[in-house]
Amino acid sequence: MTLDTVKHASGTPDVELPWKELGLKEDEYLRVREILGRRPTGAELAMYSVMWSEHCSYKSSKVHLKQFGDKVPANDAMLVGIGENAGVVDVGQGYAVTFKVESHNHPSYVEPYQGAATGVGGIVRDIIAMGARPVAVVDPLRMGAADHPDTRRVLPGVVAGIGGYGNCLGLPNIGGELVFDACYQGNPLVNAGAIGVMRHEDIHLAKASGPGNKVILYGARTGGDGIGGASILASETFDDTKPSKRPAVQVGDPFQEKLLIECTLEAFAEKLVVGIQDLGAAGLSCATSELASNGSGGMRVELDDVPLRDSTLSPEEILMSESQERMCAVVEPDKVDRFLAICEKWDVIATVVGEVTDGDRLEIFWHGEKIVDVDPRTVAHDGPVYHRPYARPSWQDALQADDANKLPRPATSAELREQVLRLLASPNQASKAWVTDQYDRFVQGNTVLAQPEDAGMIRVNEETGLGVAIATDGNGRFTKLDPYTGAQLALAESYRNVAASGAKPLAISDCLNFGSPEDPDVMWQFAEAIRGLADGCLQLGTPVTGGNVSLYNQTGDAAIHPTPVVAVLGVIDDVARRTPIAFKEEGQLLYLLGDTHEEFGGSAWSQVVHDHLGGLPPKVDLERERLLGDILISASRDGMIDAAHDLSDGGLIQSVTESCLRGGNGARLVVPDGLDAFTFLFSESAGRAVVSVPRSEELRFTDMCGARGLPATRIGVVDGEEIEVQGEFGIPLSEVAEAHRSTIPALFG
Amino acid sequence: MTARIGVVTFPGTLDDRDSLRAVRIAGAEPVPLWHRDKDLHQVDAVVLAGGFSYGDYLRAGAISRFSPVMATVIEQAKAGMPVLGICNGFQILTESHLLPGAMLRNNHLHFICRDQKLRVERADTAWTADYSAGQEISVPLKNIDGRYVADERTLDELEAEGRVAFRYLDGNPNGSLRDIAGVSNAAGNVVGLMPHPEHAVEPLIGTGRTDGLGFFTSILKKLVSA
Amino acid sequence: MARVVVDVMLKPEILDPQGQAVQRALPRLGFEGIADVRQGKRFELEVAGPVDEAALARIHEMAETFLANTVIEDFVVKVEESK
Amino acid sequence: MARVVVDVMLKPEILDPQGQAVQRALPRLGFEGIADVRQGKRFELEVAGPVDEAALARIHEMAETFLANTVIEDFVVKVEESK
Ligand SMILES: Nc1ncnc2c1ncn2[C@@H]1O[C@H](COP(=O)(O)OP(=O)(O)O)[C@@H](O)[C@H]1O
Ligand SMILES: [Mg+2]
Repeated sequence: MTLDTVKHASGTPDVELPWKELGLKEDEYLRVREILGRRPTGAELAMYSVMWSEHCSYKSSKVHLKQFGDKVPANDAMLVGIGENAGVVDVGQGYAVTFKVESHNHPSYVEPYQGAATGVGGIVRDIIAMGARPVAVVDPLRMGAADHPDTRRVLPGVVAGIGGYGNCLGLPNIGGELVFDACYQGNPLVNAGAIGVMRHEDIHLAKASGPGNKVILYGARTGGDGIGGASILASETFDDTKPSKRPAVQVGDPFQEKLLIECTLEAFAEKLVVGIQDLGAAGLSCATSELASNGSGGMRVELDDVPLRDSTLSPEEILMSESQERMCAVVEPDKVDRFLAICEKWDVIATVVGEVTDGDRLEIFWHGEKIVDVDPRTVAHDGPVYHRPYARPSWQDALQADDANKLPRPATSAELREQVLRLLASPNQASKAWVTDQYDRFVQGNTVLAQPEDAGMIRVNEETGLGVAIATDGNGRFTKLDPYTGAQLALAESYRNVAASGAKPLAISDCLNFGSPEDPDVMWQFAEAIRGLADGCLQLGTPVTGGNVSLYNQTGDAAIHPTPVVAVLGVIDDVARRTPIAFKEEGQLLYLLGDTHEEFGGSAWSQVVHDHLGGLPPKVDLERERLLGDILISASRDGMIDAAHDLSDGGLIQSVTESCLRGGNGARLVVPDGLDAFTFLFSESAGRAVVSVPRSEELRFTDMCGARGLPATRIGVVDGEEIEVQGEFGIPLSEVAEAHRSTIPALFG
Repeated sequence: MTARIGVVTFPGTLDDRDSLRAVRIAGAEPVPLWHRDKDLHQVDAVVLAGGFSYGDYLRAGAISRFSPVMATVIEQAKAGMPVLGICNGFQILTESHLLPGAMLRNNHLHFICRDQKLRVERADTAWTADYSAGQEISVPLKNIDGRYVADERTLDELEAEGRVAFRYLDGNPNGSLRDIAGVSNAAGNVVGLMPHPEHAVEPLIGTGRTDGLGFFTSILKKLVSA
Repeated sequence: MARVVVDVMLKPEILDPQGQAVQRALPRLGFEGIADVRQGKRFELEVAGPVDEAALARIHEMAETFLANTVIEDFVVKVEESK
Repeated sequence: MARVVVDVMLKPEILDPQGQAVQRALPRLGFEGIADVRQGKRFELEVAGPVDEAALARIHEMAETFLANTVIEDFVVKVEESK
């Protein structure tokens, strides 16, 4: 067994390397050889193969993602944009906020608890790496059919994992989603988002500059977990007496991560850190090559100094290991002692593993021999770029022609009443309290709003009341019917949710979950969704600060519904004026804002009552969304409304029910002129919200809506112990509550 | 002169900053204490805050109990210093045998986070004097190891001596025996409970109630008048 | 290096919802005939020195004061042949 | 009634934060000389019928599909004399 050093590689050009097994294509391998001017060493091959993977290099998505950069709206709030660990926006009063959503879909299917837990761990490290204190998490989830036995395995494990990790970190969970659809059966989507807060001057970047500065690896020891392909290399290059099949699933240690947060923030506070990077996918390969390529010089790393959990690991495995709860900091030499002392205080292992050099190479040594000698940019930034073919699917027209508006509608009031209850009790529309009650939403003592509110809201400054709000939304059914519109609807809904809480939407992050990019149908969905999202952001003035792409969510030939999830971040100057969803005051007037059309394509009604997906999704009018948002924010600022709830899946009856249950009050509704009861209750037209207006404010409020051209229709009053639709039916609140709350516990409790 | 109330931070403590804030809002002087430091820095009372100290590995509170700061807290508590254990703090107090019984995994096996109604059974401990006996309050509950157990004899003793300080109302959230949410020691200076009064001290935040503030005003009054 | 195992189980009179959850799930998965399930903890300690009586006494004490909470749990200490 | 025990331990290469936390605490408590601690689960199953080969095979399957997640855990099935 010889060590595959750079020297050895130069002298043995014809040695066959397992590039194929590591997932590289032949032309990619040839490019590596061309870049290096020789064959790569095993360690170099390991680095290129993980860094050039779809997950790390965005090779299929890059050409489309570019639009987010090309169509940036004018927005003074952007401080750090796409490309860093997470984007940063200015929220005023000297504060900056960083937020991002990421996917951990596949690991969560294999090992639901640990997969989901480490998903939270990973996104939180991205936030710390920007210099921020994490203040909240959110978890948009998509699962297979609610009554499928495997969903019973996956969902409880995922929820326990997200809770187990987030609760133990002390991060309030303030929002998310839970959607069931058979299309996610073999590919559940576990997306996790996090928000962090810092002062402007504390923003940190993943950058190694200043020759002589030390590279410190700190956190957990490196073990053999998460090494996808490295074991192949290891078994080719080394003896096979050691554990050869390294698990692809990692076990998280939230306690270790909590210490990592505290010690990192303490080091930031003392200004000890020049550059910082978390270790996530591709582990040390990623951290070293990105730090070095973003900086001015090169980097030299002694791999022998990496603290190991398993002494049998090969250098390739150390470079590829995805052991959790590790970070890498660049620190000036005279500050190293202080940095190490802070780590010691928090019982965190920290080791100097290298230093920044004045060259431009990333050099890695093992047992005194050089095993990596590369230009770090070629690893981190110059990965392959694919222009994958795409084309509108042949079935798209037929799908859109299968009009949901033509489905048979309830013929009698009794039937309408029955369908209302059936919808409210359906897994997608039912209360998600069984899930969210497993998450700590109170920790840190700054939670102003959390589930089941439209948006989560966190107080940032105790004295001034400055706060931030976040909502995540996505509708795979709409996006399947029309990807361009579906993506914009996700954006619109999330924007609307934030505005309904009283906060002003500022910027977005996204998590784009799609099938295989090698399928032109999927690639078209992807291209269209990005185009829609980028156009939408330009129009709404909310730049994309960053995000995540998850491809290959596919079982055999069947891709999931294209599912872009959008997280909108908003700011509120004083959380005291936040608008909750609860109808708390009897006698207040209910107004419906926006226009209602016959729009049932992709609706919850079409799914629950007819198991149907076809037609066109609701129309999007982003100017209307913006106007609605402005009105909701003004109304909150001027104290004109006491409650607001956006309308989305399930339509008006869904929102009114949620607000009634939250407030413990009933409502009497009147079907407005020009609408039939069915359309009034179930249509999913976008750009709408329902608000509760004190009688004393009615005139002022309607005048404002009238003056600004937003249709506001009085639809009823908060009153009594039942939800009554005049001339149609009444349902006691207790019956509604039972229908709405018992479904999920009955399935998963 | 106001009272100095210490809040201990162990590795993995989460609600320390919230407890410090609650102390401040009540008008006392909050003093952060560190687990490795035996010195209590002249505090008049100590709060052991919630969280997952040492990840709650092994058992909740089992590892923290052996920290340097706890050696002093145990000694001082026995000498009469007021100590309040909230959630993880309560678990540490039972592991330290300052309070009887033990905490186990909730009977439904899930973490549970909700607004929880309680009855304050004892309004004459150091931490509950601002309540009246029998008063009903609502404060957040959030834990996975919140099931209070003790043997029958201990439970009978606790009842007989009136040391069940808080009881769950409107449904037992975790299978705690006799609906016990919190207990006190015989002297009434050491009190532990699973729900989180420190999360219910500001009208805008959390559940929007301030039912938990009484814990902190109780101790402040007691210390200032002493 | 010798291995000492400490098994910690809830006392019989204490409710064990984890064991019960397992037991309740078994018939659903097609496993019949299991009358009771209890779930406990197993600690595997690798002992550096010789596992003599003094060492075992120390481990016993460690189990009693630390690994188990004897208010609710029983424990057993066993020496395993090392592999 | 016979007792069958299933011990489930994390695979050696998988991080065991619980075991590590215990191990790190030991020296502080004055227990030296423990080189490694791993923490796992112990299931005690009370079997209603005879513990013959068929029964053991079923329990083995139960352990493999349900009690352990073999992606990250190993398990051992043992018959204990009943008491
Ligand atoms: N997995 C989850 N984690 C946290 N909160 C969730 C989750 N699923 C749903 N929620 C919360 O439940 C509420 C209702 O969800 P949803 O109906 O998706 O909201 P909306 O339709 O307004 O976007 C929201 O407050 C949402 O944040
Ligand atoms: Mg909403």
